[in-house]
Amino acid sequence: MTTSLFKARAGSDTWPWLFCLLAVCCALAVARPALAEEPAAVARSAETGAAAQQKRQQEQPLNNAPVWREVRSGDAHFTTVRGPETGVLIQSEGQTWRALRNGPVTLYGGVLLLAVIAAILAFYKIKGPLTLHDAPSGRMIERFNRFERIVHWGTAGTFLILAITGLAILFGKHVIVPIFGHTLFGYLLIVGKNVHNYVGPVFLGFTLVMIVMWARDNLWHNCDAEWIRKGGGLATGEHVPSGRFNFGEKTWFWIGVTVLGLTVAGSGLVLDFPNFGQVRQTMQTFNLIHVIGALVLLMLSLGHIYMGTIGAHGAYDSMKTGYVDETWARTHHELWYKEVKAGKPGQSPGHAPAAREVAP
Amino acid sequence: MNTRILTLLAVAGTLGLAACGERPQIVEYKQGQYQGKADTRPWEGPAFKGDKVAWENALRNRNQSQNEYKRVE
Amino acid sequence: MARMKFLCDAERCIECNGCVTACKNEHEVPWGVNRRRVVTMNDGVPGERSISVSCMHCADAPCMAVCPTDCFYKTEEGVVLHDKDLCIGCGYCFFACPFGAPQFPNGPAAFGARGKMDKCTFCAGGPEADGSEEEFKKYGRNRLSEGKLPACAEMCSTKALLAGDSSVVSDIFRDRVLRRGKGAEAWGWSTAYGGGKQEQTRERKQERTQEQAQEGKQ
Amino acid sequence: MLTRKSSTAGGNQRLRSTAARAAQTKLGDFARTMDRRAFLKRSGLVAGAGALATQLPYNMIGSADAADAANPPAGAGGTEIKRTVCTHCSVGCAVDAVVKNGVWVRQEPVFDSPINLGAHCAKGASVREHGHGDYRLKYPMKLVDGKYQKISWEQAMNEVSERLLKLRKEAGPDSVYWIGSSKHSNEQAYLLRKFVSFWGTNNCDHQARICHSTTVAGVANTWGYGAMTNSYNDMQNSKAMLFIGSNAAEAHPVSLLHVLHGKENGAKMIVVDPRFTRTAAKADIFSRIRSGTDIPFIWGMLYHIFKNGWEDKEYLKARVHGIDKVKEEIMKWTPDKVQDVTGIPEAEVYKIAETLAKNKPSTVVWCMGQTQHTVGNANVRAMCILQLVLGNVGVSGGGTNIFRGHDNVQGATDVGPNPDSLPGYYGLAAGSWKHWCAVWGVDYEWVKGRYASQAMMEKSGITVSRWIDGVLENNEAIDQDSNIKAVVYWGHAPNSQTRGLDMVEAMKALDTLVVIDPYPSATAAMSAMVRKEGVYLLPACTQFETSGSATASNRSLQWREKVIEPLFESKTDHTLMYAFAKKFGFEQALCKNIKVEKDKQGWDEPNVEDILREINRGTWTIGYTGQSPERLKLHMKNMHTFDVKTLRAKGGPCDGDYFGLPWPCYGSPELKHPGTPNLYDTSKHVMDGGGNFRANFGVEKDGVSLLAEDGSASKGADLQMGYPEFDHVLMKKLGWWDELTEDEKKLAEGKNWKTDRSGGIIRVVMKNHGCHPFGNAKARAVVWNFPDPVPLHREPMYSPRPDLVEKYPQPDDKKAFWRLPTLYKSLQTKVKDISKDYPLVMTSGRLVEYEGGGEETRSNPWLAELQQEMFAEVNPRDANNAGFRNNDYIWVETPTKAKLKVRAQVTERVAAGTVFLPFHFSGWWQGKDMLEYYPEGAAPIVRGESVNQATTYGYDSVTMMQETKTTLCRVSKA
Repeated sequence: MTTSLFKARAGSDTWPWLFCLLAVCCALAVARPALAEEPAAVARSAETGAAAQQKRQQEQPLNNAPVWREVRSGDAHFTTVRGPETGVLIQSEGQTWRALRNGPVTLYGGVLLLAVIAAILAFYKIKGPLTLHDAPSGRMIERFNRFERIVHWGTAGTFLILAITGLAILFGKHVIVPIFGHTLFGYLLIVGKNVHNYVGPVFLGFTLVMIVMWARDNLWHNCDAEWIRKGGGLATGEHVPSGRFNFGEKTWFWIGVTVLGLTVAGSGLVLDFPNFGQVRQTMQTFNLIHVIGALVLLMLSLGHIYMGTIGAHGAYDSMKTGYVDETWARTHHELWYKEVKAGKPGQSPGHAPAAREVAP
Repeated sequence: MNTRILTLLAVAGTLGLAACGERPQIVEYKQGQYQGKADTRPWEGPAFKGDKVAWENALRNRNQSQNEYKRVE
Repeated sequence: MARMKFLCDAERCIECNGCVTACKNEHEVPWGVNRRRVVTMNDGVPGERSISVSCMHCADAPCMAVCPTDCFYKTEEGVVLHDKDLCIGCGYCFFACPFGAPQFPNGPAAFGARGKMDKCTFCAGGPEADGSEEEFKKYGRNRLSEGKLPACAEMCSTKALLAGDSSVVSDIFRDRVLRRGKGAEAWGWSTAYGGGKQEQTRERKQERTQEQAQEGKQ
Repeated sequence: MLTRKSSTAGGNQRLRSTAARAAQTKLGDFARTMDRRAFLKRSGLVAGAGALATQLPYNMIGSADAADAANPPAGAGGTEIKRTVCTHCSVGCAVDAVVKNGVWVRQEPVFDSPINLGAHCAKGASVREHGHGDYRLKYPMKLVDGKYQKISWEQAMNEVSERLLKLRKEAGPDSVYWIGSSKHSNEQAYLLRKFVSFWGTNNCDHQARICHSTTVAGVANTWGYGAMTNSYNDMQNSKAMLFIGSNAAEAHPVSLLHVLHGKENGAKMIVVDPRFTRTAAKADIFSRIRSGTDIPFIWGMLYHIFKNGWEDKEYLKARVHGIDKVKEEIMKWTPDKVQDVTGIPEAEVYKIAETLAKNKPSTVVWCMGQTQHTVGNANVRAMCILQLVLGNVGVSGGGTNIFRGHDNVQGATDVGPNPDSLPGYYGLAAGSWKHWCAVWGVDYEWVKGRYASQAMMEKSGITVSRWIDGVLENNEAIDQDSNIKAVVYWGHAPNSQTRGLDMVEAMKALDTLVVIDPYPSATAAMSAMVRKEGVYLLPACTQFETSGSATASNRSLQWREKVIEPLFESKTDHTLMYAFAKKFGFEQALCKNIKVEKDKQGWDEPNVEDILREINRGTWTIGYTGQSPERLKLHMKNMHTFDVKTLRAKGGPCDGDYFGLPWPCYGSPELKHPGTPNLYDTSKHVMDGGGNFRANFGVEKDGVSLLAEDGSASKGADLQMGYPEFDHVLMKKLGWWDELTEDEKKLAEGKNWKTDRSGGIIRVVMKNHGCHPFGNAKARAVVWNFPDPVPLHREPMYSPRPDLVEKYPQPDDKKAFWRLPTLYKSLQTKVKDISKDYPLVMTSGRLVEYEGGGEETRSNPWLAELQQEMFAEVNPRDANNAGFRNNDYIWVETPTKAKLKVRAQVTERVAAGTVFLPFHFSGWWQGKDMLEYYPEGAAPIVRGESVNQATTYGYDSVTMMQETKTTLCRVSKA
């Protein structure tokens, strides 16, 4: 089992697929009881309602069975008290939500998160970082302009804030409370929750800009096929030519940033603005989507962070300064390097990359 | 060697963590067992000053006021 | 003694909202927060039944289970209380609660700024010293520590709402049911006091079979 | 489960309910928000510090003075417990008020009270708000150039009294109309009647006119006293109960404690109403009746009762007069006719009749659904006849349980400002005046001099339901010198009277309008809308800021302790009466036998206990004589000694007394009469609260004796036959005269039991001989002094059935009826076919959260939150026809051309063809919020259209009760 796990993680940015699969499984687990519940619910609704009670009352005074069934239907009844769903007597979905959130989501989410961290560390230990085969040329070319960097770090920063506060909300009482105690944790989380709620929409903003900004560079390119075939060369150390972004990065961009980022941010909005009249059931569903999505996103991001920092030499500098060494560019993104050298414009929105001499 | 140890560690960690699911922070209610946090108990307030029996009696009496049959018959 | 429970007798509840205002009065609950509410089913047609509902102080309280800061606790009398200092206003308890008991002073506000959760305390205050001003300002009055029961039940116009020691409450209710001859359903009890999760599901199943059996007989 | 909502497999019903739920929650955020601040907060437009502050733990507690209200440790110094009684309805629920340093901090249930056993409805559970009174009228105000301005009490008293005295001089005393209140204590209500008499007019009235005046007149004329015969508690003894025109669950919620207890023990509960009310929800049988067809329904039941021989023949023979004549009318109402007119199927009528006849004792309950009709007096008499035929009157568990409205409407009716009577139903005859002048210790001639003439002194005044016509009617057409030129609204809401459109016209035409009330009330807003000056608002205290007695519907008196000192600059009503009397120059006469003390601000305050003692000394007719303040206070202290079912004390200091000494409590307090729990109950000795029907209508009619048959006297009476009421002549004839003491003889000589101020006749008759001082006669099924001696069905003025109007028309118009010309047949004929344009029946009623005009309760945030908008209940069929949906704004229009903008509540509560509106709202006028017309800071929290803006013309042919329950309207989407 362990070996296959590691085999699957051959490509730096492919192994998160596995987690996507797991997420789907989780989603199915959510859906399954619901599907099972459906026919029963339908059968019940047929016999509920005033008419049934009226009939029952006539036949057997004081037999309120239809009313009691209706209580559990989750339908809204009459009440003079105003507020969200005040007319609902019992909403049983809350129990399901609680079971899923406190059960599999917290458990497997936590386990997997730790497992991913462990796996990455192990990978680092075993394989070490990707290094340049040739010596740096000392000539720098611009890989990310200022705007791109602002957007990236904006997204990354808000993401990290959200991740930390979000993890505290989900795992805090298991992990932090035993260390800090209730009071300190409570106060920290009051801040944390507000930060999470107000930073969330900012993250969405950055994410949207990022998607627009880099969508073009992340489109399918023929060279991607070879990259996939060779598993990115991660295991072999062979360098596979790729465009501005290699397929691993593209995967992160589409699955991580675009799909999961938007899912998590979007579901977050549903939870963040309950003032638009969402019912509890909606918010429960979106909470699960949010939490599962966020966990998967977090796991993917760990891979991305690894590759962007200690996983690949020079990658961090490219986002920090915006410039990469020509050797680095040739090694990792050969096609892009050639294009830049050829002066082909339009590699990044609005700015043609320009070469620059920088002391090594 | 290194790899094996790490693998084992990872497996052990994973299994070990499997117990961290829903830690039932408040277990099922059990009669007579205080499961709460620091809070004075109702009979420890200024009114009863710790006299639990008196408090229970007061409550029992009070409870019967909700039963009009006690007054009517 | 004293496992505290609420019971609403639907044969008696007339939707007068006395419990709602009694609670508002006793705890100075602000506009928009209703620790208790009365819901009427089949409104305006024969078969109409009203039920007063608030926090039921569940045996296996979902609010406690999902609270991110673990701000809830349960007293020896089975009353579910919470610590407002720890509450972050996330609304999870509201998602989880079957009865819609948790209330938020700001309502469903933008950016989730709901404010500190407020709910029925079974008139038992909070973690602060019993009868202190601090406790009153955060949670309302602590009637239990005065040897009194919740104001809503004590003031119920038809004594439909019962509150107190579960054995006394069920005795009172059973007595009435015997007089009526039928209709023993204690509203919400299986949901609230069904015990652990498994027990709860089992009980619900039992109820359903009982219902079906009853219907079969008819 | 989590995905169930998105699934469509559940079918239409599930989809609908989901949509409804979604719609509901949406509304919670948009349509329902109250103020701008709340809206901004919710929409997230207020961020930063404000948003953060709301997340502090303390923001829970709303009230600004919550800190003062902090929980005092039990038994700590500085807190007092004051026992008072809820001021919202006639059940009389006791309340323990916890007062700390003069602030009303808490409210505790009084489990000891045999009436409510600690129970409260929404209103009772929130009376402590009166201790805050945030929306009260806080100081005297005056309308200056269309805006209310604060003035001093001195200026207010000077200006008001100058204006009134000027009118008195120029237009006579009848030019001022005094509207008293059923929310006054007995003492205040009594003092107001006295005050008005010394002013020199009978133009005074109060809420009883428009709630149960027809009951009082109809029932009193049937058997003696016009009040609830039994008690709420006694309904526990009933085996069947018929609620007709009563929504007790919402209007008298705590009464349901006794009703449902009775039901639990086997009583059958029947509700007959045009609307499926909360009371109907608890009933075993519910029948939907067409509004305004009570008599055909009752006759329909009696038809079956007579047909099947279920009537109590012996009872009818021994104790009822004229039933044969009534039976003739009844037998005309064959089941098919009944079904056609009432809309109730024959089988249902039969079933109800059978249930009542076979489950005896059975009782009937009615409220304004019966009384507020042009045939109100006949409706209630038909109910009495039903109970007589079943032999249910004078029986525990039986009787006519007439639930009254306001907390002290019974007391105010008994001793308060009635236009047709001095306190105690003495009437206005010269003899009555002389009796009361003697009690008051004033010269009869002086009082006569205060009036325009002796004729005006003995002529009933204009009623509150018609004061507007007293202003607007041509002077030649009215039966007094001048039109009404000034109105003093002393604790009465204007929106409880019909024809609101005409009322603003009348307000416009007045010279002076004075509001004396804890709340500015809609009077302030309505008048500011049409006037520039001449309106004065004087802040009065609530009953929690003074002490005094109040009479619950079951005739029990309860003593209220003063809970708090008057709030703001408000004054108690009796203090104000004295202050005005001073200005008018008759304060000496007003308080001749009443001690006057200084209050904390140095105002003269008549002693409340002394006023009650004066009532005790004069009100012999209805037995308000035994309830001394001392006895009442003793009862309040020893509530726990009273039995809940019988209301009788078992041992203790009140041993043998009935709780609150329900009137009649005959004789002086020293006689120790226990009060009368159930009227006309022959199974008890008169000194145990027994009795029999009153001999009030002579001893014979058309050669037939009216006295009861032999053997139908109260238990242990020396006279076991019918006998007339006692006077000095009869006493002497019977040889009982010498049992009076010499002092008593002096006062009793030439007097009857009602005017014998010594109480000697009563003492001897009751204590020594076990007889009833008011005689022993038969109840009258035929009330020959009424326009319809036998109750006849008459279609409402505005009827949806033109065919029936022809068959059952209104009587002819009246020329001078309570001083005013009154239309009946001419108007009905004119509007006979108006149902073509206004096809829906419009009816009104109560909500549990509000009371009366609603100013007080709509200003109470705890209640206001529960009913935030005026609405109309419309059947889905009518709503679909008119093209609107639930929660839409709609227009309700009536033939008066009034238009009400209200929320639609589309519901099955009302049948197709009927629209129901609650009557507690005011503060909107024809679709417009009147906020700007209220004095600043004193507008009620919840404002809405008043249904009575739109109600139509129509008055009872005996008491001038207004028709509110049956008129016509149409609805359309706004």
